[in-house]
Amino acid sequence: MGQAEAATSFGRANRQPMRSRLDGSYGANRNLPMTELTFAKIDQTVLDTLRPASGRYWLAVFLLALGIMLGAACWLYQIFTGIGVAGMNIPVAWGTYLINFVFWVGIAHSGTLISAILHLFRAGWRNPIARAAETMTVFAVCTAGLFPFIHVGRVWLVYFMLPLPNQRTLWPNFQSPLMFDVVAISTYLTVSSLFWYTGMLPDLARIRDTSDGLRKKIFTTLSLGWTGEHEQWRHYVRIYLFFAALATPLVISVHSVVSWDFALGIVPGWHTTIFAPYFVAGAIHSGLAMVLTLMIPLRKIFNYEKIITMHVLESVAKTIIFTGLIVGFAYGTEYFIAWYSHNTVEMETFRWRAVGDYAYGFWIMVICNTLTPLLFFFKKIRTTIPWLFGISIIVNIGMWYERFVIIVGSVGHGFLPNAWGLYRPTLIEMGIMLGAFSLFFFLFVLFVKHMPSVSMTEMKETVAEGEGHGH
Amino acid sequence: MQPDTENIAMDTRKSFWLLSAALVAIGFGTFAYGIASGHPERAWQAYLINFLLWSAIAQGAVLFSALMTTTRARWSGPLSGLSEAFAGFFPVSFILFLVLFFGSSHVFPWSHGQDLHGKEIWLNVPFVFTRNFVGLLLLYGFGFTYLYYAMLQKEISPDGSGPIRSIFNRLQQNRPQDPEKIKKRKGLFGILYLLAFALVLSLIGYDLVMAMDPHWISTLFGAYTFVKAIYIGLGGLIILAAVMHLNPRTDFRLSDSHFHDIGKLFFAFCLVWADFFYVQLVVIWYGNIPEETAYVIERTMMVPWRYLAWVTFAVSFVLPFFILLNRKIKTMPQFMLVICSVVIIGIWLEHLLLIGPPLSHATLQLPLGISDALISLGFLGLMLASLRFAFTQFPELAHAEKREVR
Amino acid sequence: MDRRTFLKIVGMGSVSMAVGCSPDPYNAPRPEKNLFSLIHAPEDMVVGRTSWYATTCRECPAGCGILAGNREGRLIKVEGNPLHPVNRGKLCMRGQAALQGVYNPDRLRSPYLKSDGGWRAITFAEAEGMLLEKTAQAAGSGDNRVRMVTEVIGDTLLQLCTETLTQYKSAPPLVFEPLGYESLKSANEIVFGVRGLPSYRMQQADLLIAFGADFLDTWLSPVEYARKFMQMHALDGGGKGRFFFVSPYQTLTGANADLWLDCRPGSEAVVALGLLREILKLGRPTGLSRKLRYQLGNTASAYDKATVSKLTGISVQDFERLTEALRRAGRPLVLGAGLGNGSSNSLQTDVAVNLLNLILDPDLSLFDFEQRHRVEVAASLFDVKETFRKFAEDPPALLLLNNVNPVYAVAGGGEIEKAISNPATYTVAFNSFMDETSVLADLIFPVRHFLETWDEYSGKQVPVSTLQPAMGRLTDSPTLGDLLLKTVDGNKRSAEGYKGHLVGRMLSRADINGELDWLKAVQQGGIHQLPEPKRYKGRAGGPAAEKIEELFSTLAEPHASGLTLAAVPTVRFFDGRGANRPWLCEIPDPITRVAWQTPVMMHPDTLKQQGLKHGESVQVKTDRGNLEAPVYLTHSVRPGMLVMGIGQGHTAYGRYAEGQGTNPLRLLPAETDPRTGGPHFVTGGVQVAKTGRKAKLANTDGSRSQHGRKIALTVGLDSLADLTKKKKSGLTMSDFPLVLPLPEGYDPKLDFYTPHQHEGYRWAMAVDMDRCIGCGACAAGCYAENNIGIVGDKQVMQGREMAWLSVERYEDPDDARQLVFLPLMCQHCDNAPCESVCPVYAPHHNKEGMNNQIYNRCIGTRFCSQNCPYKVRRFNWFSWRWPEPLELQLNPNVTVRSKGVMEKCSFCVQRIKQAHGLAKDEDRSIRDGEIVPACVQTCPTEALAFGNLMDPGSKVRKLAEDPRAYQIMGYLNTKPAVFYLKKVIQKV
Amino acid sequence: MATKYVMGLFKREDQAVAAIGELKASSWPLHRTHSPIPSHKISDALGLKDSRVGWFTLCGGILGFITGFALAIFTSLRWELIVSGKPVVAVVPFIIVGFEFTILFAIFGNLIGMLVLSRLPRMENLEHYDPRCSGEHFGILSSSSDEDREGLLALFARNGGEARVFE
Repeated sequence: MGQAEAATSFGRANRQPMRSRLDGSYGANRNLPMTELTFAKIDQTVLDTLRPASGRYWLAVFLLALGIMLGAACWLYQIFTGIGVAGMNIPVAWGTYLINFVFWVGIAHSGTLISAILHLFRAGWRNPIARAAETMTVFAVCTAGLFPFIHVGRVWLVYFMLPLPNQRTLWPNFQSPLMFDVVAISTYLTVSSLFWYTGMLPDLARIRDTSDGLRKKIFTTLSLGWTGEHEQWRHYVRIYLFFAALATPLVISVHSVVSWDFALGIVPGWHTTIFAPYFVAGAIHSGLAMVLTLMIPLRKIFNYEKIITMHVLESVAKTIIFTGLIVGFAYGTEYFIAWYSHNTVEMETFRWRAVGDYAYGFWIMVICNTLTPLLFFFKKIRTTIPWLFGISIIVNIGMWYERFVIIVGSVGHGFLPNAWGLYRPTLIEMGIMLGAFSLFFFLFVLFVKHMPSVSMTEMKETVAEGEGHGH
Repeated sequence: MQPDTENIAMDTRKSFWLLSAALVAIGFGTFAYGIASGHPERAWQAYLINFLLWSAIAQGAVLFSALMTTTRARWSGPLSGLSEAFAGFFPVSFILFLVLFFGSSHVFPWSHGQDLHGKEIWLNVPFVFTRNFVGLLLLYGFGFTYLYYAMLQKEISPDGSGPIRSIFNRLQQNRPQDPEKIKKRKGLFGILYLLAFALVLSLIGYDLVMAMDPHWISTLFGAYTFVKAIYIGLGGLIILAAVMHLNPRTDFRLSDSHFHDIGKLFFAFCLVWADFFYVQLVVIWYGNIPEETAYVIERTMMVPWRYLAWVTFAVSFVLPFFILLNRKIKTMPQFMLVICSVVIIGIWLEHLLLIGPPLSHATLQLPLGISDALISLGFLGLMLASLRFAFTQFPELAHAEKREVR
Repeated sequence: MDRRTFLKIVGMGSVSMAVGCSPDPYNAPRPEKNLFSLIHAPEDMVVGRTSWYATTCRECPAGCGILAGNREGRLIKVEGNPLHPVNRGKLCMRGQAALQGVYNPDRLRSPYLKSDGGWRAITFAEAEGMLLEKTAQAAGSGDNRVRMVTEVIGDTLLQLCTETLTQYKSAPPLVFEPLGYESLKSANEIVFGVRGLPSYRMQQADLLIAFGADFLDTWLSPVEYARKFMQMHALDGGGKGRFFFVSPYQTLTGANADLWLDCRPGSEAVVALGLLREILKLGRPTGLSRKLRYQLGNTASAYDKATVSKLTGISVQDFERLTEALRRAGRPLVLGAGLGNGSSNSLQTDVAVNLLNLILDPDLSLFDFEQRHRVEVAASLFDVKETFRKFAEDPPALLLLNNVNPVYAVAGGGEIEKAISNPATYTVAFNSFMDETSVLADLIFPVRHFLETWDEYSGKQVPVSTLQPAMGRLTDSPTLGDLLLKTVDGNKRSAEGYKGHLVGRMLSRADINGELDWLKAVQQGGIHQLPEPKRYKGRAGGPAAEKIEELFSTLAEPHASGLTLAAVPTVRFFDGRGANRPWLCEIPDPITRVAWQTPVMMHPDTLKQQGLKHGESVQVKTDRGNLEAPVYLTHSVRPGMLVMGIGQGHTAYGRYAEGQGTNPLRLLPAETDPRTGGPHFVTGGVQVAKTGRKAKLANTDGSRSQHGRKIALTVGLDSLADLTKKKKSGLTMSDFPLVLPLPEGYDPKLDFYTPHQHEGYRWAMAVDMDRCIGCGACAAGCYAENNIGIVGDKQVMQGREMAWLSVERYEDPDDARQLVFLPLMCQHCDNAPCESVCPVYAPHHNKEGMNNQIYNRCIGTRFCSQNCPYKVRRFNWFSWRWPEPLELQLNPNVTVRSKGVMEKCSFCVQRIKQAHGLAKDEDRSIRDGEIVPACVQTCPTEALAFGNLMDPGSKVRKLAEDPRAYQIMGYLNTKPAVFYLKKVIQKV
Repeated sequence: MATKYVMGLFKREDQAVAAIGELKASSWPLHRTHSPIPSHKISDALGLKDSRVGWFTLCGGILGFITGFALAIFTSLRWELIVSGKPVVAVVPFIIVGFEFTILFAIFGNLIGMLVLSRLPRMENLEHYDPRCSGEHFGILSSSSDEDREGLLALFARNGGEARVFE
């Protein structure tokens, strides 16, 4: 059947390129244990996760809510007292707030990467985690979006950054990288949310059809009257493809833009052309790590072992090696060029990075981001849950420090030695950071218990494909 | 097969060899003449550009196969085979590199004893050559080892004639029995090739292109170089596929979807190339630091280079971008054939744009003429010959890859 | 501002203010709650315009002339009086900070009476009643029952005091000045027969040798001598005067020397004698008697190069360079010991120095015995202590203290404390602050601040320089003059008040004749014509040989081993009276760049030897006591030397002074010098002990090394010519040419951007680093003009100081001992990196090329600061406070920034706008030099110049075209509008 | 003569495909088919053409590109403030704004396209709809008059599906 089957499938596909052939065709999904999975099984596994939650769950939610409160309190205090309650100063006028901003935007990236780019590249292993990853994206962007507000000195005037008509005809400056941010991040939030929601439509319909009472009402509205009618599918598969095709360049542009918050400056250690791709890779790196961090418990708690197979986690791990290498390549290049340029300022900046006051940050960054992931070269390690989980956490830490090193480690040691200075975060900053993490996990935890955290439809397609190739 | 087709095949083969021989003759004739005549630097300029361009095509094309293996993508189908054939150019490119040594005084403006502000440690002819020599050696070494295992995996018959093929057959005697092992090794060397590709092409980018202006730096330049290589590598691959697909005499056929897929990948890298170009431009434009701007301004805003810059940009990005937006086009070999050729020419010009100014500074005339075209033809001939050679040695390459058992 | 415009401005001031502020606080209506009300405002007050009143600075005895700017009744700025011969329109940072004396939040509003341990506020009427009663009682109880100790005050007031006291059958007041120049006075007496302090015509010298005389910090008249010094030392026609500084530590003055010879503490005299020997060897004719000549020869002969080198620790080569210079010099001037190194040998030093001057130039043409510094009237510390000691035996009934703080300022002044707190004596402190002395008094009677009073004070004997009230009164406090007049013979003279008395006296002394004269005098801040200089007629043959011999025979051994501590008065706090002025605390020390604290400066070798680290907290011990201070590593002191600044470590004296820093005087010996009666500011036998604590230094600098970058550049005098020869052209930091922030500054080969035009003006500044002495007056002027917030030591440690202009201190790459001062402010780049990164256009380029910062628009992303290569932008991390009534000083022309806003130097845009207005009214364009930013205005050495770069004739343009001119980090192509002129280093 | 809607529910894709084929051949109408997953086999059977939704996306994109640039240029021209000496209308950085807007509007076009073309949201869809169709069943909705209903039911049964009659 091999050739013929394939041929026909190609032929068909070209007349009607549907998701079904875009993901998992040519048996990319063959490592999934299709045989055990049936449509019914999938539905059941996923719908089970929506059962009324236990007390432990609500306790977790409550604790996270407390975390958010703490963060909010710190922020209020800062607003009323002045940004000075944070540790920033001249020269280091950017601190943890922007570090966290970049960190969360980074996290936000792999979501779209997994659901869009891998969708285009037809990596079948994306299907089981795509939904959760997209969710992660949306919430991460929300969290990231908070930090610019926390960061600015006069948050009550932050609307100056919006192009609002006003009688003085004062407009924002679209030459500023920060305006690029405003545009890019808001676009990204909109697009990823829509992508996420559209992808959920069929599943929402499924929940509608399997529930009653209030939930049925809610999901009836949410699912917009989706019935899986072919008139709907026909357009749906197209727009989903376009979503993917448009989201991919968007992801890249967004983190490029974030990188330009720095690269467009002339600060030594910031002003370098490699930043955009380097940040994109870094973002994906951290995002994938976060995916692992989230998936592993999710899989355990919701018995997704059959759906989120070890193969899936393994594939993520492999991708992490890859991104890790890119990031490492970038580190190396920066050092090489700094040396090659023989520019005293550049050289000093990078020397200081490695041996100066923030050397610890630098080495954490190098070890966590490039060296540790190499462990995934060993199958043993990348197929052992504790290892996977541990290393994913380590990479997260490493990526946070990467941003620390870049942001603080560069401006702290700028052009004029008389202005050199150091920076230490304060408790307030820590509190706000805690709040941000709580917020993210709060939203995520709420989501997974009330919405389908795995795309039933896509799983079914995968299964159908498996059968389509009939074995 | 019928005997008459056999003969036809025979003649075609002959004529093909003749053709490529002729091309090579023309090309290197012109080159030799250029050397002899008043302007050796012009000849060397063309030589360097072509060396970079064609080597990049070969390296990039082979990368495709390695990439497919590493990402476990199954859709490449027979394309992998074709891409592997480009390895035939590796030895040629290596020799071409060695020849470059004789033109070092012409191709390295910095070697004329100007003040390099301490960069002499890195920029001196012996060191430059040694490290690039080693680099290419590694790259091609990994490439061939990878191919060896790829062949083994294809489980092709241990017969067949030809120098290389016989070596291969001899090697095949002590092949590992376990197919899994082969697969593993193939995977491993695939990865090694990828890594070497990234590093070595960056190195070449820095040493043979960026260092042309020893005072200019751009951290992304290395990555830019190898992305460019992948871009034109795919281009070359598509051209080859299209030619063989359209050529009635080959039994090589490719489905639309394959053209569509590789077309999309080509399109993707068209975007990536443009992205990497813009990413460098915007940072330098915004910083406006003379150390960086001088280089870019000379090439984009000064006569005569700025015209070339626009042409390059139009030909290697604008044109393909808008054409390839259309899905149908991607599935039409004849169209893709044209587009990819255009792109490759575009990148040729791009090389000229990067290398030209320091080699012929303060010129108001583009250092571009018929001789450059002829010399390029010579390299084309080499490429054709080496591909042809690869296929005669391993006809299996031209067949759809055998599906491994699950 | 030229003389004419100046007179125009001042003309309308004075007199009517005289009307405005009645001399008699009681008969006149109570002062308004508001400083002025539109009902009866002085008629010269034009709302929205500053009226300037000429008066005289009393922040130190130098007596510089100042113009006090008054806006709507509030005093908002003081500037130097251009007509005044002492300071010629310039002021030091202490003068600038005088305002914070008037508006000091800790200034007492009413008298305080000590009652059972605590303080009770009483009305002035009550207080005055008590005072009169007490004086009456005291006077009744016998002779010498009323005693008075006063600071150095004007002649008129001093006379009045004497008069008053005589009336109470008591001795005239004791004039106390912590820095009394006893040794110098004695030396002058010995050698010139003048127990006084002649001034020096430093500007005429071609060689200057100072044995510690820190005339750029505090010595006699810093602003005056800074100017004169620069006249002789500034680059002029390819050459410049030479300056040697002989002292164990640098101070600001030493940092400006061409060669600093770091002799052992106490060995200055040896160097001087060494020089004597060399000069005598020349056998030039001297005005000395043969006897003296012979005897001097004997004394000096012992001090050949080797010995000098051995005793002083100065290398023979350096000493030879000194002698060589002296031999070649045409008009050399040698200055004696500084205040700080008033050591056991200072008299010998000063005498030797005087003899040197006498021998080098028998008719002392560089000395001015007419214009003697008024501080000479101060009694010697010995007398002061003696007096107080006597008080212990028979305590006077009433002790009046006029604005003196001996308890703080006198080392080991135990007897003083005793005397003041002695219950038998009723002590009244005429003082506006609760300082260490007044807290011991029984009654604190605030008198009016000098900016609110009529008076006369001449820093030198002639000419007269007047004081007038430059604003309405903040408190009901009377002036001391009026008070005294009340107590003197009834109300005969008190009717017309002290002002009347003053005028009367000036008339009687024929300083003025007639009302008009008086008005003119008041208007111009005094009578400034200098009398014809007289030639010095010393006594024939010079001083008595025996005395000299005896003197040098008792030359004490220099502190050879062990640690030596020197407590030096600083340019910021002088003798400590500056410590409650927030600006002076906030502006860091020029040498250490440490604000708010008193670090103990040590040489790296000392640190190594003691096993200490920079920035750790140590115990400094002497037999007198101990204190804890942070260690500061510096090459500006010689090994074995500990140097601390005087002025901080107050236990009282208000919120800004209390508990800030430490007071090294507590470690100094109580004894005074037996010969001069002067204090010892240097003491040996010091121990330092680790405390293990890490002291956080409130320093504003990062690294003092330039790390091979081209920032604060110097050029050798001999290689000046090369500058003109080789034109730079390249892209790197080292060879990037200077580009003007004008259209012609754009090179299409290097600039992506097309040039943009400016409308008529392109403001720019030039900083001549060869003229900059690093005194920091500019910074103070900037604080005063631009309402810059005071953040306090904690925030400074955090790196949040707000100074728009700070004089950065760099070590010369070739020699760490050679400091280079770099006034750094916003560079107003033409391609300012800060601008484009702002999302809301808060910083942008205006039509005149300036880099505007729009506070209302700023949302505080701080990207501009991140992207500023010069890091001159300042951020309001909080809303900074101006405690009542400091806010009255705020300049109404400048926005007060609130929290979350970025700010920076604006080139004093408000002044530019003003000039625009004026020019528009007169329908002309702005003249060169018409706009004078605060920093430029006050710079004593005229190191700064401001103007229009588009005007080819403007000063700033000329300076920009000077071969020494360069731009910091020019290779970044920011095209700064601030040009720096390389400091010229001359090998001597 | 009451016509009732009848839905055939199949567990397997190919069954559904077969049934569709028969139904098309027969006289019974084929109203719509429901499936839990997009199935090209069924679309083939139905002979559906390519979706035209792409045009919405394209228009959105073009509109966005113009909007982005227009906004950036217009706003910078209001005051013509010079920042960092850069041209007031700075194309190089504005490309970024243009790009982001392109994506944003393209996505809007995309979404609107789908909603318009597949007429969502619309709750009437849920009439004559069997909830199992979102689960594991492929539903084919037809209708018949009472007398020939048997035949229709038989047809569904023949292809291994069960039939549901909507009363």
